[in-house]
Amino acid sequence: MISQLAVQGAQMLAVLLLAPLLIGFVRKVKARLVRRQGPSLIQPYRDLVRLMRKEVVLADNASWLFRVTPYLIFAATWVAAALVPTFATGLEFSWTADLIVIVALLGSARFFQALAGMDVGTSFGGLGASREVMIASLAEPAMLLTVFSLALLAGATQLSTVAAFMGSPQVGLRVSLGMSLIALVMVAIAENARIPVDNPATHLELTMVHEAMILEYSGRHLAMIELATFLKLLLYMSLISCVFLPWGLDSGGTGPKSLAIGVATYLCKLTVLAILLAVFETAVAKMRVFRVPDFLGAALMLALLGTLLLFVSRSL
Amino acid sequence: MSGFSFDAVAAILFVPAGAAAILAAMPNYRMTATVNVIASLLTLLAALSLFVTDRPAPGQYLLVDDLNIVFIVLNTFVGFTTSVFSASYIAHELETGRLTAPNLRFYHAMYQIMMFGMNLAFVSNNIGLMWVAVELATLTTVLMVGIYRTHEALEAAWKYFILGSVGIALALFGTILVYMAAQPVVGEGTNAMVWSVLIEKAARFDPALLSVAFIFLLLGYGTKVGLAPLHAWLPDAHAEGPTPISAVLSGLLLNVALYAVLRFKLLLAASPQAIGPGPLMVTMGLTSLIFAAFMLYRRRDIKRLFAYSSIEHMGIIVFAFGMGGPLANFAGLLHMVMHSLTKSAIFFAVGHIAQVKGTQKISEIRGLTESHPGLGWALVIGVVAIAGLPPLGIFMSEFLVVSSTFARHSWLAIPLVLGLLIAFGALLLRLTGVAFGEPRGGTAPVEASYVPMYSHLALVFAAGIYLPAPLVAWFQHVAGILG
Amino acid sequence: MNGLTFDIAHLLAGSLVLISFMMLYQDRLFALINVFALHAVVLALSVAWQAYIQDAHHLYITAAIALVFKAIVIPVGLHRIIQRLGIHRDIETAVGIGPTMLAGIGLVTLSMVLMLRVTPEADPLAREDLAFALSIILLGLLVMVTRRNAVSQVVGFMSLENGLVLAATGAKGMPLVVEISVAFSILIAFIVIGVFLFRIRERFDSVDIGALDDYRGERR
Amino acid sequence: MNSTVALLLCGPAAFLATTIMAAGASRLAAATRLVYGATLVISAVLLATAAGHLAGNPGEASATLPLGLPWTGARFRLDGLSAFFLVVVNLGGTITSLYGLGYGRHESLPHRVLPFYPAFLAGMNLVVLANDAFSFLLSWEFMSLASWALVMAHHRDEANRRAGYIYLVMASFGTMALLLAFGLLAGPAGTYAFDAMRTAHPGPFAAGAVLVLMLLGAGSKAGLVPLHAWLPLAHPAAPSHVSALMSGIMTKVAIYGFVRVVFDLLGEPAWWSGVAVLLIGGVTAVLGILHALMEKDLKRLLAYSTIENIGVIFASLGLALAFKANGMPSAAALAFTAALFHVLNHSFFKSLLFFGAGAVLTATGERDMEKLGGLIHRLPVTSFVFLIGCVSISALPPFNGFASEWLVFQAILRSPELPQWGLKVIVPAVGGMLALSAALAAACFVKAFGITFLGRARSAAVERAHEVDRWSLAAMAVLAAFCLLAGILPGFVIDSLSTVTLPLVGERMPVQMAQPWLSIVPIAESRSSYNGLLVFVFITISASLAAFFIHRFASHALRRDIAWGCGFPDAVPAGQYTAVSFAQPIRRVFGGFAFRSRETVDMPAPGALEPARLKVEMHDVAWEIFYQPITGAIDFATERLNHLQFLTIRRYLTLVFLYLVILLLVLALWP
Repeated sequence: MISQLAVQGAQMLAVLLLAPLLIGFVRKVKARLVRRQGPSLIQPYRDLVRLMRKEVVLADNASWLFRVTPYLIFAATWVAAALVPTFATGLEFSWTADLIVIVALLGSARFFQALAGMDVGTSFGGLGASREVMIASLAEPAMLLTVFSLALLAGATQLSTVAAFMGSPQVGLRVSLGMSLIALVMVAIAENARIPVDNPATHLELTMVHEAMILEYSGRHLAMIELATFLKLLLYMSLISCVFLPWGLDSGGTGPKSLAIGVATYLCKLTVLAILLAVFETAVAKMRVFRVPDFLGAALMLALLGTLLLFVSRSL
Repeated sequence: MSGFSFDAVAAILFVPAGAAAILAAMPNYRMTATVNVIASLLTLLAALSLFVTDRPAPGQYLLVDDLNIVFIVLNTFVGFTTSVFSASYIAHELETGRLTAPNLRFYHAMYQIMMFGMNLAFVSNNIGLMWVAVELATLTTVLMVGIYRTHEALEAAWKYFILGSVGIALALFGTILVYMAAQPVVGEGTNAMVWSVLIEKAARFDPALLSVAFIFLLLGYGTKVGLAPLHAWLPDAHAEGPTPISAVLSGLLLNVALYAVLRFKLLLAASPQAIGPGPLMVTMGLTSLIFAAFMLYRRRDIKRLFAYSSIEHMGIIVFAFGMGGPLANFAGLLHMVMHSLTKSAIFFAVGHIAQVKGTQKISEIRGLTESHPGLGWALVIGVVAIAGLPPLGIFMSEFLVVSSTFARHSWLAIPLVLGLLIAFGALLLRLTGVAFGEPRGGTAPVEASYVPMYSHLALVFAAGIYLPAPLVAWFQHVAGILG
Repeated sequence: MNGLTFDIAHLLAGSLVLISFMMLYQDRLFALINVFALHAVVLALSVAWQAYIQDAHHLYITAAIALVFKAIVIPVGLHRIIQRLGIHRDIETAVGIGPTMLAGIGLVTLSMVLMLRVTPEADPLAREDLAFALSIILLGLLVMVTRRNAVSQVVGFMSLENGLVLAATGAKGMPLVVEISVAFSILIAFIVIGVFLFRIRERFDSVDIGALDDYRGERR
Repeated sequence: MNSTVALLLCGPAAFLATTIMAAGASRLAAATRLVYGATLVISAVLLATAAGHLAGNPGEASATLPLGLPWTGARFRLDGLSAFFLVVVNLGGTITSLYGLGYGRHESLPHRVLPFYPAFLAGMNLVVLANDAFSFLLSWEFMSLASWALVMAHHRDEANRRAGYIYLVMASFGTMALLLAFGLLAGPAGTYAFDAMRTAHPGPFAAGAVLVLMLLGAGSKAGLVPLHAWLPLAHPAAPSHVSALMSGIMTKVAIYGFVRVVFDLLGEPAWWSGVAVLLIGGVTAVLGILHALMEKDLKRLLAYSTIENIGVIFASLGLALAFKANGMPSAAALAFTAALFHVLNHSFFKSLLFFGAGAVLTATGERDMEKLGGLIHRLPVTSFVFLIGCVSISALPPFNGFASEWLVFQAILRSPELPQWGLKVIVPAVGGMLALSAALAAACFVKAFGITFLGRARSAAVERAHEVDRWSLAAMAVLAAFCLLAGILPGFVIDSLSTVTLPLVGERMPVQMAQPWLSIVPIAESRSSYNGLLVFVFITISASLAAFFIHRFASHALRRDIAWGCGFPDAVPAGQYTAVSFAQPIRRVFGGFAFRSRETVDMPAPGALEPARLKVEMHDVAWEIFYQPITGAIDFATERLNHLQFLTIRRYLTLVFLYLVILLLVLALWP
């Protein structure tokens, strides 16, 4: 019991600490790919700390909602991230929520972010919010359908169960799995505002989505939101890794050795995924906002196709 | 005892006749109105006394049985309330000078003669006598429709008169044919025209001859019922005559003709080889219903609007009786009673409305519920009732008709329902315009007689949620008779 | 019954139908009225004959009414009206004579077929009477619907009603015949008076509904 | 005569008495308080009774009054289903009356609202209690009539009159459909009592016909596409608390009618009935929310979102049907519970949102979102509870909307066990539709709240706005609390629903309150579980932790300054995103097929002075496909037939003559 709690807490802290590092790593790799030196790996931590120290400049008519939102976003994202098995399944509180809930938690984070974007009443906030919800309105169903197909395979939406199942030999190589993997990746890219859907580094108002919503934020508020963004990326990566690369996961309470293995493998997975992401981002160019629906529509179709295939193959 | 009860029947006939004579002689119009009311009241009481007293044995000319007692009581009751309404209505007409005192004397006398004719038609046990009575009632109403002497009133009266006369002729030929059919069995003489005799022996009549007879009777009396395509006289007669007459036409005269049709339907039903009257009546009923439903949309004269709705409801009733069976017949009877009460109530309201607004054009009447709440809400309730919405009486009958029809012949229920919906749409459209919105037209306070219309509506409402057991048993019995 | 009585009754009834045809043929008012007078006379004869063979004496009254009222009074009255209204020159058929005649023949056949089919066991006299009566009624209606002019429509209606009287008298021992014929005479009187009083020249066809609409806003 | 039922029947009677009193006294100053107070008490009593029955579960009780159809009598019956819907109805009634106590004072024409409001409540209660076809339809139509009168309350407005007209016509269309359905169930003998219908099982064809007719009848009242046309017109037209009743409660009564007939009276369903209901539900959900997204009138937006939720409910009812037809009671129980749970939830947050809209209306006199904005500063409390309503209806944890949608998804995940291929293909597609509609709902309510309450004021009316009275605030707060409670303690609701599901689908969901930490486990913990309470706790804890740390270690400095307007010094409020522009990206994505929408920009030549214009044209496809042809046909027919009013007497005579000849011919040719 205690050890379980410890593991749980450890994981929560781990994700919190790991997230900025991951971002730093991605940036570093990207920089190197384009032959730049790039900031150091711990630059994100520095940024956060500096933001914490800075004063907050608040728009005149910003309401209480504007000030509460960062904490809500952070909390929702953190809880969601904590529920995804990183290096160990069967954690103490894993049953509080399943995949659907995780999706929904991210959804509520987005909900409040969009509201905050509209609170100040500049055109950018509205622009970002409206584009964000448009993207979300396609990304969420795609995500849910992916969840469906996983759940149909594993017979559960419970992430630990799913992970355990995917680790077990009875999953052969399946077309539908491939489809949902691709769909999930596309959704992940969209959700994390990465190229080609959005550019995390841009500040050209007309092209940006996520940045436009948080344009008015500064200081500690911005720090919270940034941290939440980092967490989100980590969350998706660990999700993909624990579902599609379910090797070396500690199944809970099997002693420090397997835990160590779990941690090690987890870190390797993250590295691989980060590098892949970086390569992908440097390889492709950002697309126009109104191409995004086609992109996500493709994801949606893929996910639906995967689910349908499963439904049909179930009866064979 | 039986002697007294015969007096009851006699009273039903002679009170109106006598009153007519007196009224024709009276100079003072206020008096005539009162006398008219009193006479109608007396007739009503006489009719009611039929319940308590035992009935006379059917004679050669007169008959009181379960079927016609419904009609008699309804007839005298609506006759009475209408006379009350007409008292206040006519007073106003006199002030505005549309009618003169001599007109009035004539009007009231005619009113009583008409009541006499209708009562006679109901109690007559002799198909010849019944024919004469119906003709009498028709002629009197013709004269009253034309009473305003305006161009269009004369038009309407004339149209009514000609079409009515042809109807009368056809009905007479049908009657003769029935006699011909009966004569070989019953033997010559009056007996071959006595209803109670005919119905006993009908099984042995020549079915083919009866069938031809029925066609003529259906067309002849159907003209009076206002079934499409024989309806042409009805809308104009309703629209151009004095409103009390419109109320009486819709509420009573149509029933008289309907009663005649029913009598002969029984006769035909009694002889199995003859053509079934059902299909004919169902067809005519549906035709009238759907036709009237469509016609409701383009009406601009409020009285013509409700005249067409009368055609529609007659269609429903004839349809129900044509369907036959305990449920449908029960529904038909109920619907007939409810329609008489509701429609006359509506005409009471419309009459006053037309008086205060000084027009019958629907487009010039707006926002009644605001300018004249009493009349406006009465109209709303009336239309809601006539459109067959609960908790008012007509809903129950329509409920029974539609559901039983759908269970028996689904494909018949579809046009029925469509017709009802189309008619509903039209009525509600007009009601929305008239009763709501920015008030328009005269806003003068009205000295209306609310008692008749609201008492009718109260009855309809009560019947919608509660039918007293004896009434039900009685209706069911009559429905049984109707087969 | 012996053949003679039957033949005479048959002859009279048949000639009534014939005269109805003649009416269909007329297109001038005066001629039409004269033919109708003839119609009434023949009707009176046949009613009288019925009264004789059924020895039902009240029928003589009917015959008398027919003779006096329809054969004399009404035609004269109508002549007056026509002169008063100055419409004696009107050609007033709405449908051509030829089609009308054809329709009339069709109607007569229809009524024959119908009546002879449905009255197999009624006594032959009654059958004939009924068949003829029906055809007269239908022809009368035909006159009414093919004529534009009020007067000629009155005539049509009256011939229709002659058919009724014929049927009524043909029906053995039918009560109320007299009353009915009286009632009808009153009815017709009303109509004639109506035509006369309201100056209804051509009310039947060119009824001034337009005016009606203007007053009552019924026009779309 | 069972005492509980007797008590429950006294309720409507009391309502009607209130109606009469209101009709008499409606012009008095105190009338408002009197009426709403009375209805508050009455519905509270009814609520307590029904809830007691639902909790105590003493089986069913019935009573017969010598009213209505003579040989059937007015029969009433109280079982789990009706008890649950009584709770829904009277909970709504109670809180709406509470709201009315305050809101009613701003009513300009009380004498056109007060008499009909109790009648409306009475009608809804009676529908749920009725146990024979006649009383059911009578109460049903009475309900429609009362609500119609309420829609017509502000009758001087042309739009309201039109709304009322379309509403009542559609309502009586629905009644006719129900009437036919009952006709089939009753059979030629006319056994209109529900008990008799229950025992008599109609043939497959009749059963199918009944299902279709119920979809038409109940569906038109509930607002299924394409029968929804009246709903977005009528619901907003009524005074806001009545809109809340119509949208939040009356649509549920319609669902009760559907469930009562299809699940209870009709016996065993056919598997394809599930397909039909599922498809209609899914399509309704998506189209409803898309319409809502395009709206800029706050109350119309809420009405359209009602359509979406009805779609969700029907979809999961369809699932329940499919499971029931295939003999999978446990799965059926899951889907059915999900549906009922969503019924309850929607009644909560939709009433809450309409109350909020009413409050905005009273404070600013505006329903058009383009003229609102920045109200969060003027109406702090209202905006807070409205926000909670938005979060709940957007199906976000830990609020109640999410709990029920989660159950629906769980039910969908049971569907691969279904044998029929049709269902196999349909169900995931519908699942996708529901997911899509959930996401769009979130977008829609970001817009609703963001445009109305956030940003800067778009009109002077907003500047003058003041927080509304206590009664209204209390009512809204209560509902907000319910939304949270139902969200974090869903197990309680689910367990109390077992009384309903057991008799109707022959199974119940496993007991939830026994689970550790009050989490809900529809099938098995290894499979899926959700614990709203813990999620709530975690979020609160971590949020406050974060806040604490920030407070402890980060700087507190804060400066107010003007917002960054891309270099423009003082951005005017008009420069904000509007409702329409907010919806533009989504319109670009979905508008093409949903509304056949087209955008045309006419950009003036460089140097030209006239402004550039963006024209957007959108079509209500359902209206154009289904309604315009009908009206066109009627118009054509009336046009043609109307000539018959203007014939001459000779022509009329010809008609009679021809009719006679035809009949005679028929007779002559009769064999």
